[in-house]
Amino acid sequence: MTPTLIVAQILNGVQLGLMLFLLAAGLTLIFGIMDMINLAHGSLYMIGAYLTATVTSATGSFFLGVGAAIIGTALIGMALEMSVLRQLYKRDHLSQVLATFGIILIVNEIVRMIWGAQPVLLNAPEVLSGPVEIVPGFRYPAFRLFLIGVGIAVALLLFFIVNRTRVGMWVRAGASNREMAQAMGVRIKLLFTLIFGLGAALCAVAGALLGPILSVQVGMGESILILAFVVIVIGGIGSIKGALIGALLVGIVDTAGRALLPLILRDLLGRDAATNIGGALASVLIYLLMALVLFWKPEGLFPARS
Amino acid sequence: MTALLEVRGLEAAYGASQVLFGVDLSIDSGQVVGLLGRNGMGKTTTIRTILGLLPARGGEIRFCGDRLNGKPPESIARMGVAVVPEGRQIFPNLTVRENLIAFAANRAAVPDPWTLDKVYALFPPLAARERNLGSRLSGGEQQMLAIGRALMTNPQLLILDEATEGLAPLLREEIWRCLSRLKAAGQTILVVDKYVERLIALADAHTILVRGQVAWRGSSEALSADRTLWSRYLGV
Amino acid sequence: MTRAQMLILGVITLGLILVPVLAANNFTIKLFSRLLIFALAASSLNLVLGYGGMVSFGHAAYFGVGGYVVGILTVSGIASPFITWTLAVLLCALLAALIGAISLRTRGVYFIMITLAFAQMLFFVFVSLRQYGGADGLPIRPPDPLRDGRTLYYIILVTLGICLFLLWRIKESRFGRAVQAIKENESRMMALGYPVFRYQLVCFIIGGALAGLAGVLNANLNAFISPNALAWSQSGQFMMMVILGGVGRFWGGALGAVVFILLETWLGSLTIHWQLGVGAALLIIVLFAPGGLVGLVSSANAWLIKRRAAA
Amino acid sequence: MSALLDIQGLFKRFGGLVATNDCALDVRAGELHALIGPNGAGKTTLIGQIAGVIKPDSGRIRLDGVNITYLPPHRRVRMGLARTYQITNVFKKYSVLDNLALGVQARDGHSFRFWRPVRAERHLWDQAAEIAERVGLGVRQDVLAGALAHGEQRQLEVGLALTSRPRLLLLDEPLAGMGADEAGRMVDLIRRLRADLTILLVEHDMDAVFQLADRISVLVYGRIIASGAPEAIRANPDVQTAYLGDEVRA
Amino acid sequence: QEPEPIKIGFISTLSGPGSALGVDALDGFNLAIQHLGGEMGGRPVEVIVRDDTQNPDVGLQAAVELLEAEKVDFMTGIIFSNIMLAVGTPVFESETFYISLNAGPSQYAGAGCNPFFFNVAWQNDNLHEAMGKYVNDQGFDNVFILAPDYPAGRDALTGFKRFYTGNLADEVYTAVNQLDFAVEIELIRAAAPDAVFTFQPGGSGINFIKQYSEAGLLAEIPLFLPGFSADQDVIRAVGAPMEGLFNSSHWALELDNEANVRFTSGFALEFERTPTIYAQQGYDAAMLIASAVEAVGGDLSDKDAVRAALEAADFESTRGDFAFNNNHYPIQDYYLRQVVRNESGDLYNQLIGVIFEDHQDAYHEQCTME
Ligand SMILES: Nc1ncnc2c1ncn2[C@@H]1O[C@H](COP(=O)(O)OP(=O)(O)OP(=O)(O)O)[C@@H](O)[C@H]1O
Ligand SMILES: Nc1ncnc2c1ncn2[C@@H]1O[C@H](COP(=O)(O)OP(=O)(O)OP(=O)(O)O)[C@@H](O)[C@H]1O
Ligand SMILES: [Mg+2]
Ligand SMILES: [Mg+2]
Repeated sequence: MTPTLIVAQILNGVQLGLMLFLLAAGLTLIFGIMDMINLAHGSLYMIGAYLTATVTSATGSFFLGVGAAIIGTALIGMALEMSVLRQLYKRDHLSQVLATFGIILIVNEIVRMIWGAQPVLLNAPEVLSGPVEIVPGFRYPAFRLFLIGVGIAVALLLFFIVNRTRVGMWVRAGASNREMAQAMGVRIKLLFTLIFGLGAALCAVAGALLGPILSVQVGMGESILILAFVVIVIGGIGSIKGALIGALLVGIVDTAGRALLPLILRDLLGRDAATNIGGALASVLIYLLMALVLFWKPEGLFPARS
Repeated sequence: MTALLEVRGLEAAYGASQVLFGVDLSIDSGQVVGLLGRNGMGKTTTIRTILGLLPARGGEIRFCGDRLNGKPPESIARMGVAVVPEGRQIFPNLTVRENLIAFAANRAAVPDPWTLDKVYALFPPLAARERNLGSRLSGGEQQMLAIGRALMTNPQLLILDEATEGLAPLLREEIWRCLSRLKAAGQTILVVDKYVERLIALADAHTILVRGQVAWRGSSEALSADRTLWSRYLGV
Repeated sequence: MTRAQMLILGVITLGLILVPVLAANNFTIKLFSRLLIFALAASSLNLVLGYGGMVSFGHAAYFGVGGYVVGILTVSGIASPFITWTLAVLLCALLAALIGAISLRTRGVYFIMITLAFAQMLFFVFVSLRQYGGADGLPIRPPDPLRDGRTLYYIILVTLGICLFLLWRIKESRFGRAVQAIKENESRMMALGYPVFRYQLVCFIIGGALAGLAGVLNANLNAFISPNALAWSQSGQFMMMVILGGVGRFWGGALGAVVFILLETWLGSLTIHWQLGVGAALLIIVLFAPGGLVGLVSSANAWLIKRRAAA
Repeated sequence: MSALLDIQGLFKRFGGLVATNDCALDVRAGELHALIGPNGAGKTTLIGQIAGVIKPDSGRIRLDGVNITYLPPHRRVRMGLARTYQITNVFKKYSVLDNLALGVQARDGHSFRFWRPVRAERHLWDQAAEIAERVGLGVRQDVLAGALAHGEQRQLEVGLALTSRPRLLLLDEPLAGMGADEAGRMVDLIRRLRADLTILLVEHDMDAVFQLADRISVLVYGRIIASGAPEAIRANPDVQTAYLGDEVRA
Repeated sequence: QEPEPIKIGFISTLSGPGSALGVDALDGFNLAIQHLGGEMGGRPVEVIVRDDTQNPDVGLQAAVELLEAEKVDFMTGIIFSNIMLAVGTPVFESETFYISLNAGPSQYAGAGCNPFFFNVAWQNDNLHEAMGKYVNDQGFDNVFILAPDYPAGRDALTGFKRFYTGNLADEVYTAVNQLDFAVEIELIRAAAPDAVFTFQPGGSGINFIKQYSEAGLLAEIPLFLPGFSADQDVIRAVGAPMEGLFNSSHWALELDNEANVRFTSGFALEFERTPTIYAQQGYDAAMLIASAVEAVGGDLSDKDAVRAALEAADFESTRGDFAFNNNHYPIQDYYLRQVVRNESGDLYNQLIGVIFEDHQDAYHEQCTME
């Protein structure tokens, strides 16, 4: 392996991690802090991607598309919270799972009725569509670099909001004891709605940024949702820091597994055997990682409360 | 003197079982009132209804002349009512410091408001545990935190529901001293507590509840003079 | 059980016995076979999830492994149901013991996710087993008597009957009550001197073994097994069935499974947008029937009784 | 009298905080030993270590001469140790009798029974009813625990602890939140129990402590600063400055 | 009196990520029924549609229902091989004809071929074989190949290697349903091959092309694909980066025959989009069934007669000449196509030339049809 390949793969791991972080952050906010398992998070991600695609193709500007998607998805998220999800806060996790799974099905079908079953077109903006030469001889896709930048910025912003602002404290207080927070003067309904909007906006950012790399299609939220859950569980629920570390861990382990495992196995077992089991092993790796982390730390790496 | 809090004919219930049957209660500005009664007579329920945590089935609650009935708890809190609730209800996932500063306010623009430093001075153990999560405090420390948290909102009306429960004797005395100082500073307070002697020393007037109804009302002098009240209504 | 409940149970049992006689075609028999198999699988999850309070998101692992044991043994020439079924159930119990022993260190959502992790690992193992069909799955030729839909139906019916009776007894037994109390208040049970971990593990193992048995029946019914049987979506579906039917209600698993499958089948034959209907149904159930369908039935029943008393 | 519970050199740190600091304590068989001390002194932490839910960093705990420092909680229960919680901890959705039956069943030891319906096991229910009677909940047997008044829940809490037929009972603030009459009832209950039990009582209600205790130990900053008969403790100037203040001096 | 309808069971992937393919196949199939005037051999046609949700178990349930409850005369529609393999057993046992409009597993092409199974599309390996031959003929001799780690993926690379004899830069298997190929793309960059061949179905294929282009490799290392990885659905989702890509197919939009003109213009008119091969295969499947029903005069009771009529493949295929091999898989030409822009600037697959003429699959000799 050449050094450039190693650096490129590390960047890939970081980028995959940050990508997952965008989703996991919203999920951990809603799940950890509001104690609500929201499977429909993946649907908001999908809506964000579709809105970006639609507005981008209508206006010709990707960034306009992203902006519109963020606003649109946040509004849809808040509407969803006010109409349905609000009823679920007091319910147990299982009811939340069932109800939000129902929402996934509904949203999928609605999206399919509006946009059709085929994937829709969404490409990276012209300026970012090619590779950039970081140092002579080393090129990396510009859009993925952009993604890394956005991921870091969002992470910093979230850290600040949740850990350093009074709003962050209110949210955490409201999550642990809603009634008492109200009695202390926190306008809890409004607050949760806003937080939900923030989570939805993060989904839209993730959808808009991942859309051009992955494809924009019905059901795109489900598979990635599981990964996002893996991330927040590894990191410890409710912790933005945990989500970030968990996301990076998953990203890097997954990347390393796919990049290195076949090589290692090839040395150990020979080419044929390596291609035979390499794939399965690489797929198992992140689940193995999660199981190991939980075995060692049953509440994840950075549990927010215990 | 105007009545800061005026409760008339208050009725409340948990589901089908009615608990309050027409409670009257009035607190003037600057006054300290004790609410007494045996276990389960409806003291906490009265407080919860005033705070808007439980809907009033009947009667009327007025604060500074405004009707509170039907208002959500957060609005009532923002009008200047703060509570030290039964069972402390500390936010376990906030640190001690965060529990204190998250809700700090001075809406009535009190000239010499409560600050973090003043609360820490009142309860030194809190200062030492500043960065601990609320869930990691001993029972007594949580109680101090609950009082501190309420003071930090600089309320017009402070409600204490069994605020000395679980406190060591020294600290309990400290709380009583603190309440007298608050009173001296003009704070209006509604207190529920089981230490009748201390309450008599502190409060101006008392209301005794029996099964959700007012059984007796009167001044501290009257209560301390008539020991039969104690044994009849309070089981002392 | 009250008299009325006995009566209803009796009528349902009789109806189920008569299904092959009255069925217009094989499809009906197969559909009912399937309903019964999933009723068993969902009931086994209900033991773990509803009574034991352990939200396993990897329950399909046992369902799939049970099926694969039958499949792999059958293609290797060992077709005798006595051997394959016993081995399958034992292996699933063993698997549940292993997974449970590790997973039970965690609680809450962490437990959900670690059970999922193990199921996913197994999923990928079967995907990579190329000699047994890999991702494409493995067609199985069940031994002759089981190839007759009617015979198989009765075998399934009897199996389900036995298992439900077993579950009923377990629920009312000392063990069952201990497990339920652990769900209610774990730290208290520990303080009372219960070895909580052991109880939960045994409950988890029973659930896994029964799910494995359901998987065995399923493989025989479909004459086919694929990694899909242990995919996370299958685990999710089992969970949906239990929640839909009523968590921790004895008939919750069975009723949820039946309604879920019938709803899917029925809506699927009406429109290709059938998922919209299923989604809406789930949402409505959660919002308006917190105890699931069984809860709905019993509160409707209570209301009727009250009204009759009033009249 | 011999020491039923014997603690020596116990340490427990939470981060930088030493919650139990070289603590030594002995509770003699048959006595009611009260443990008092300021808030945050480490009383609950100490009880937790004796019950086995908190693992000490170092030191030794012996019950009747047997080293139990590293035994899991349920094994300690079987050796005759039971506790109540500072915050009421009962099975809220179960009736009083169901609560107690669970406790009786635990002591019975044969809980891996899968077949026989519990309803048919008369002796479980008889014993549960007996304990309900003993803690004064005889007439409230069929009420859901969650619907009991606070004081009654505490009584149930004690009842649950009794189901294991303990030799040593750990009571953590049993009087918390009780009015005068409820407290009086609880004090009576404890007094009755002490006839056949050894009790370690943590309580801030000094009236009750001085009424009930044979011996008192005072815990300050995780360390026992004084131990002895109630009068000696009351008179001890260190205890007065650290804990009692003028409430009891008066 | 109205004669009994011909019942055709259509099981396909109509929801979920793979649904684009199933929906196209169904549209093509329905278009053909419409062109047939809704009848075959004088009998009206009833198409009963079921969604397999890309799950073999669900497909199996649907098949049992269609076979046992609806007693369909023909079955068709399945896109994915794994679902085909699950559904095959009950279909063949009930002696119902299955006309595959896409799935072409090798199991049914060799020793496991079946008198009741007909494939009107291709055998899974064929398009890969064609690409292997083309890449080989073009003189590339250091090719990087990759595919997902499941049977169809492994068959794809085997098929490619059957006709490609040069050196392999590397052979990589990716995860099934993988979405992000950044890792593999860096491996390709590092290996510096002179061409890349990959088979990635559905969404994975779309993503691979996008990411390959974004990494700047499309301009440097040519990418070759089987036809279904570069079809109209993929073009729609990927857009501009597709321009210039080569791919292999058994059919092309501009094939000049009457049936194809009727199909392509009819499809564009009806559905306002350019048809994919799935639509084309759906169309041909319906036409094949119709030809057989006509041949037996609408009387389906004699299964041998129906089989003989199907084997004759006496229908006007949109791909021109069409014949069945002994294993009921097609003997047909395979073309090279390239994605280019038409006059109005839209991307489409242009026919470049023929790679194979009358090509047969590699398994037909093992088929005895017993
Ligand atoms: N959540 C509830 N649901 C049903 N009944 C309740 C609930 N909370 C309290 N009660 C009942 O309402 C009555 C009054 O209770 P409340 O808590 O107001 O009494 P209290 O005077 O504050 O007693 P204490 O001194 O024990 O705190 C009691 O009989 C109690 O059992
Ligand atoms: N899990 C924990 N993590 C960190 N600190 C803790 C933890 N548990 C307790 N503490 C601290 O240890 C000290 C002792 O707590 P403990 O609960 O034992 O006190 P206590 O003597 O029971 O007090 P009280 O009379 O107020 O109940 C307290 O300062 C508390 O903040
Ligand atoms: Mg109260
Ligand atoms: Mg304590």
